[in-house]
Amino acid sequence: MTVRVYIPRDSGARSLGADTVARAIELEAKKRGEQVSLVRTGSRGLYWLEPMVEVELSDRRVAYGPVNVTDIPALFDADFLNGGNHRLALGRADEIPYLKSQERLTFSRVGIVDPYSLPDYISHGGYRGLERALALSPEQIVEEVVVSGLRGRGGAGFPAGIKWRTTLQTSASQKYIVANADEGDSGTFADRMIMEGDPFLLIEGMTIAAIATGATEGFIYLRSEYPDALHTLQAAINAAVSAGYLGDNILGTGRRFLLEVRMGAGAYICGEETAMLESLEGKRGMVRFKPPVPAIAGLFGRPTVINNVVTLASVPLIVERGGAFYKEYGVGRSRGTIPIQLAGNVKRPGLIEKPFGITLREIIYDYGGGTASGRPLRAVQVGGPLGAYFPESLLDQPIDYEALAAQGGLVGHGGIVVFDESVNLARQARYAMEFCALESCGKCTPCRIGSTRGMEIIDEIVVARDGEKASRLELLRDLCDTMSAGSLCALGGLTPLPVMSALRHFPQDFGLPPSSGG
Amino acid sequence: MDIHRLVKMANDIGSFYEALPDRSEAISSIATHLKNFWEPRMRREIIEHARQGAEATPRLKELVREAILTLE
Amino acid sequence: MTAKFVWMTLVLGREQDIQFGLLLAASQKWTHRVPWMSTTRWDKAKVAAIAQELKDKPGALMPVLRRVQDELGWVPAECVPIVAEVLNLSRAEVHGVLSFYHDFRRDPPGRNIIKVCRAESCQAMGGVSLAEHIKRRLGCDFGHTRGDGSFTLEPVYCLGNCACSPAVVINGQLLGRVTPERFDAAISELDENLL
Amino acid sequence: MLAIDDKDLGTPERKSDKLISLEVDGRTVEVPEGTSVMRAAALADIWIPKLCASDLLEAFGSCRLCLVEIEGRNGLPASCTTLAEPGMRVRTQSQRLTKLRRNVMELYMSDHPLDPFECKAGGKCELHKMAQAVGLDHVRYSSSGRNHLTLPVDNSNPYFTFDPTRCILCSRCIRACDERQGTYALTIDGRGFNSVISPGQHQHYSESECVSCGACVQLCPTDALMEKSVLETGPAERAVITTCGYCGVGCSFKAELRGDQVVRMVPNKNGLPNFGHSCVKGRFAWGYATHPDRVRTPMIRKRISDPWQEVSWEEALRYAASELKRVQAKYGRGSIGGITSSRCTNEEAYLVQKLVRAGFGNNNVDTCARVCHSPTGYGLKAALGTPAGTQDFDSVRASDVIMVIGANPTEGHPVFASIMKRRLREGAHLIVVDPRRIELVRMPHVEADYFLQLKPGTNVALLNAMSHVVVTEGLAKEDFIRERCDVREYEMWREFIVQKRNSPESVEQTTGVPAESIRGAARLYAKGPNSAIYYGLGVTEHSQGTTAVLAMVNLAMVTGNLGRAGVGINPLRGQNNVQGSNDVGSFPHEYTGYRHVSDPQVRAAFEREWGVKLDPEPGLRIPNMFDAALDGSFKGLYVEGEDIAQSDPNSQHVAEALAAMEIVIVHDIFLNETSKYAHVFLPGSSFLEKDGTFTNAERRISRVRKVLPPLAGMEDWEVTCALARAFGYPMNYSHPSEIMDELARLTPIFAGVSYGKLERLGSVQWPCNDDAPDGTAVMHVGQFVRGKGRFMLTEYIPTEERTSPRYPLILTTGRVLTQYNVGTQTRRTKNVTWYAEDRLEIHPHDAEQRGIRDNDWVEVSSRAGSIVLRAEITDRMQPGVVYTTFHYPETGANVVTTENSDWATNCPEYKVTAVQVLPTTRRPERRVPEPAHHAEMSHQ
Repeated sequence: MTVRVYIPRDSGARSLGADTVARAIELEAKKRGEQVSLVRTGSRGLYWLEPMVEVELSDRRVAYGPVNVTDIPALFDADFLNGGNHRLALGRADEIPYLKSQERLTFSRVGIVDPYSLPDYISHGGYRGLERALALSPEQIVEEVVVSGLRGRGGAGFPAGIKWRTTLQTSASQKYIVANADEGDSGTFADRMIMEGDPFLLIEGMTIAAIATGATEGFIYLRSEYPDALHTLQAAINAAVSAGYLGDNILGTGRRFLLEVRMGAGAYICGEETAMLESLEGKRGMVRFKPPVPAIAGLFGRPTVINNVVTLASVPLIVERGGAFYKEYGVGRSRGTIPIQLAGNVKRPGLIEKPFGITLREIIYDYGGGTASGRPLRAVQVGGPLGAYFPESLLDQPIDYEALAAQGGLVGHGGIVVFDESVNLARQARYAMEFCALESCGKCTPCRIGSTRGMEIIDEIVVARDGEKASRLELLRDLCDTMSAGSLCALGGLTPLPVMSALRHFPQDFGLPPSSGG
Repeated sequence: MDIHRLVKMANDIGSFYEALPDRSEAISSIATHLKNFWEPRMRREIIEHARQGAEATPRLKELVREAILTLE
Repeated sequence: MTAKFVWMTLVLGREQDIQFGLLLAASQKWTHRVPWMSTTRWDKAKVAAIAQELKDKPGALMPVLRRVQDELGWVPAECVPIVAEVLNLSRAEVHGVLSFYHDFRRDPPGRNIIKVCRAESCQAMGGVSLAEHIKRRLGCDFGHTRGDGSFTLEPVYCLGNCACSPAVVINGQLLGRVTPERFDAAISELDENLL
Repeated sequence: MLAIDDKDLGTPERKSDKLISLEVDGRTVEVPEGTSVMRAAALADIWIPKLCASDLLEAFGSCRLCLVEIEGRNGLPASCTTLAEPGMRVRTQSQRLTKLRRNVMELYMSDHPLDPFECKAGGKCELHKMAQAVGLDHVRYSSSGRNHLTLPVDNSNPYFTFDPTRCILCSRCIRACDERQGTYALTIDGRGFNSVISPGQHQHYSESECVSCGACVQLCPTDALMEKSVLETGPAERAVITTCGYCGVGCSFKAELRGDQVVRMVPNKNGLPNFGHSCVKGRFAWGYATHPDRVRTPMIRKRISDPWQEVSWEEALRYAASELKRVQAKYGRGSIGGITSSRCTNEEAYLVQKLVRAGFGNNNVDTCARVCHSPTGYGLKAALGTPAGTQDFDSVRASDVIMVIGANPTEGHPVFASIMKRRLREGAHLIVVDPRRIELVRMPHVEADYFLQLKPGTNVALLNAMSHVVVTEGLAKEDFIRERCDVREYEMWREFIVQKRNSPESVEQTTGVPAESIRGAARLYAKGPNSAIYYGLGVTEHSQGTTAVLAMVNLAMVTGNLGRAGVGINPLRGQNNVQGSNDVGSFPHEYTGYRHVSDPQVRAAFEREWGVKLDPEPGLRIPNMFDAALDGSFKGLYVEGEDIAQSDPNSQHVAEALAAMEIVIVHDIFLNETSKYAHVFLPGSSFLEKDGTFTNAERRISRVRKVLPPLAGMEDWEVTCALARAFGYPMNYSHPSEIMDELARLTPIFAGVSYGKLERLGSVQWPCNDDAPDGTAVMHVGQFVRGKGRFMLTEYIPTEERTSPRYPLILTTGRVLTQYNVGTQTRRTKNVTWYAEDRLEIHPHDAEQRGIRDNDWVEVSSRAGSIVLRAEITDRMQPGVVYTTFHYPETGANVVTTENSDWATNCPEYKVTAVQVLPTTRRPERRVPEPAHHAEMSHQ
């Protein structure tokens, strides 16, 4: 009897040797005359357990991990193909507490299905959203998304349904759907996991968006740092085209939607939607001013829906189950679930999909298990390089757009990076400015010149004598004010967040008395 | 004046109006053109040449010669 | 020639794995092509053909430059007029795009390309000292190619492997949880012909 | 920098019927929908600080100085990119805004010399003005920070410098190059703080695609891009609005002066037709006006073999007049005549024809339009009733299909080309008909839908075939034709045009253009809905020039493309005042306003005004003058402003004719080829030294204003008056405005024109009279000027100039952007940097057959003569056709051109000469200056 064994081909798992493990299992099985069928999946997101190998038994999948090639003979010896016990045995995969306690709506298939298999996708409930969408009018689809309360998961948190409605109501000979897959924030990898682990979900979400808004062409703007995602997406698009889920006549309904993946080329700013449009048009990724909003005048001047990968991936379920279903999750104006990506110095990094409202502390301690180094946690950056640094004392913040904003922070793309006590926040503040300087498109003055001046002033503050510190600090505050009030886009506009939060919460790192940061 | 040049100029004008299906319209158009645009000494010389007959060289197109003769 | 793909197992850092890893990596279908390794000169006709092939795509310039770099390993300045002509753009426009994106190399890279993530998650996991170590080990700074052409060291800001920080890419292969020792082991495994 | 007294409203004008009312700083403003808050504020005289915005460019939103507060809105929106909305309440001043603006300026100045005394623009650049405006007096950032202050200065352009240390990356230069000029020569190298403005591939300006139109320099808000003339002379103190002295676009300029010295010429941003744009000639190539070659004293000589003798004005004029009288007494009243020029003002040309008609008592006056656009006048008048272009230039912005035939706008009419290219980028379709692949066929962001590369001399066959397609495929606009055209003539023409010999298939061989392309182009043109034709000398300078003009009229009428914006038939006139010199009666058969000399009523009016009896018979045309001179009946000539010996065809013939005359008076700013045959030389005044008007190709009359005193003491109109008086005909005006008044009195189409009105309106397009007091942009609206439009039969008759085994190639001619006509002006400027000699363009195949390599000296021989020049091998040419410019007298391109001419107007057939081209050891008679890089190499 052939045993089905699941091993992620997720690039994170691969970076830890998943390919080698897979090959080793094949070789060992051959050697032992065992019939093994390997299925390469996405990652369940339990990265501290990667490479995690799952074996399919009659009624369950049992997991082992993290598996090293040297463990493989022993695993065979322990009869892991029949769920045998071994020190790496984790039991039922879906019973692992880290996973079991999550509420996976968007990531329900990631790590379970073969991302290359359209039948697998369909048999796990894929394309039901599209089927329902095809039975609805565009207005009805949009209404479901509006009702769901889904907000852009890329960082801006703008209600997706409103965007769609604008595009639907703008008449044009050509409209576009663009998936923002330029996931550049450090500490984030949810988009990548979907594209590598459940690419049809993104394709389905985009197709629904197209049908809802009257768009006939779509682009996935993918950052070049994700070569594996390019392969999966392309394979999935080809499969969807062959099966009639994409193309000139979607499932025989006469609707048209063509989809193409476009690679970025190493520019964080192209995650900003207007810079992304410039890049898609084959230009320098310079930010455009708004209005006009892309929903009215976007790619090549045509109405364009731009949504982040996770946003689009949330759509099929919303349309399948109804907006009201999705709206049940979450708190306040933050509805639904958010895939939180936990990274940095943390014992159990990974992906945690939970409804909005979960606190940072729950994420970092209950899921993450505290720092990887075992040293005390000192700071947490929430929401990527433009997100605030919070001290331990603020970890009871719920993850909620409004609540974090009230603390001078942001949800961003849901990335959380944990630092232990070895971190120096003046250095992190300087790095925030440095990153802005590195990635600034250079269009607006506050960002182009300000970020470089910001690095210089922070350097000066750190070494300044007491008498000079105050004037330098005032200049830094002025600069941050100029950047946040004067910048054209969020890169320059939000860079002051990490800087000012570091100064507020960790003044001693700048050589200032503990209370002076405020 | 150089009669070769004058005859060529007149024939060029004739070539344009030759296309008109009505011959008398063509003749009057050529004559009007010559009258409106040719300086008197040019007209004098071409008329003199036309008077010498159809065979005089350089040869005027017949249509043109007829038109010129109406200028007298 | 496949040695450059091998150090997949090296992340595990056990000597006995290395030989095994070599064998396995050779059969991987997930290896990344690094064709510029064999390209010393570039071919104008090839560049023109790439541009011709892609010119009807909307916003074709990015895909064209991407493909040129994939084929040649870099984008020589002399390509610019060729691409501009085919796409009916000015040379300035092509140059502007080429110089905007950090991915596009305007000089030929070394035989091995090492990318090191310098973003926050990796910083939190010792990425800064790892980067210092790598600079010393390779003998060249970020954004530079070593004089002997053996290595190009490029900074990169997030590889999406933050749950496995710190991360490094060696000749297209992503590595997680990299330590100085593991990095050194991986480098020492690179094919001597390429060093 | 913009011209010194220009105000900039920040964002371009928007037109809308819907007006929006908003409040800015408590003032209520009403603006058209689509207007920015910044512009609305400026219209209320509230000037919001700005650096990256200009009303010549679309909003960009990068400098962040123009942030404002808007009631009920979060944040501080940029006023340049925020559109006015009804009821909006805007605050442009607050403590918050003041602080923010000062802090932004502080960032700028942290990478810039703060001291206005270090500013090359004398602290008058916008950057320093803004620093003052926001009250920035010191920079808190450390001076040791990263900066761009050590970047090298680019001096490679002959006319301006680029100093990147002074650049603030506002991208106004790039946007000017893209949006206004359409050349896309500039970009940014790198990004973020490392950004540097980059011509081409981060090269010197001279190595980039830059065409030196000057738009970037004009729009630079700092001293980063500066005219070298300003750096040398210092900032201007005052400006005079005048009109360019080059091509028929007739751009409005501000001549900026410091003391009595011209500092620079800047396009007048409020002037038409150029809306503040310029080209390399008008913007920079004005230095010839003070070139040492300028003749400053009148000269005479008895025989042309004698040396010139400098004399007083009185003596020169007395001698000239007495000689003219002597000749006239000896050889008859018709033995003398005059030639006016398209380089002269309307008033000057008017006086010359008046001198001839009223003073000399004959009609022997002609103008250089004879050799360029006379078929336009004849054809358009015959078919439509007015010998002028039907549209204003701006009309092209409403065109859906643009057909360019026999014209090369990007070289010959660059400012109009920029407007046209903008329209093409917006999506209009383009048909190019030309034997040579001109730039417009394919250049960044412009690509012709159809390029019909026809054989020289086959325009008529091609145009007929297009009409054939329209009629036979049922694309004719029958309603338009029935209503607007003479139906009997239409039926006759219809019968003619549908004949098989006019089908695309039949003319495929003749024209060399595939029938399918002709059909496609015809369908596209017919589909429109607004299709416009622009044409140049490639249409007129043929033995069938007039026929081709008529064939275009037929095509436009049959498709209903006349009488509204976006359509029409539009000649691109070569020189600034071709239209005007024709309008004011320079042709031998007609008075001002195109009225025939034989018309008794018109003549009577002139006789009354001028107080003399006038000759009712047409006078001699230029080529007839030469013939009559050789014949012995034409012996005296007054030539103002034209170098006929160089610019007229068959130079040998012209030279013999001039030599046969007894008195030749040349009135010009430089000695030239014609003055070699002159007995009197009267020094002329350049366009900077006199008052008057020019009329451009769209019938726009614009003022020429005296910027400098005339170098030789007299303006040209004064010289003609003095010559008339010396001749015995009284001519007394105190100012050219009086000449215009007389012209207006005598000419219905000018009846409403006066200097006062020009002062008020800036410029005016004729007809301007009681029916159209502010002038007329588009003609033939509702009905044609002549009543019914005329379809005329346009039989294709091949030129007699044929290739033969001895002369197997066809030579055609044209010009380049940086040079102008015979080069009199441009050769005396730094424009020679770009084009130092005429070249013979030849297809690789023809070159290969003859063993000609690039840069080889070749001899071009025709039935008329031969010349020597260097070859340039290029696939712009089709096999069998070669091409040259005629900018350098050393080349003498007209040595080879023949005496064939247009049947109706005698416009020479410059565009078709059968030649042979062979490698040669001969060199041009006068040495052609070596291009700069060759010269450098020769020193080694």
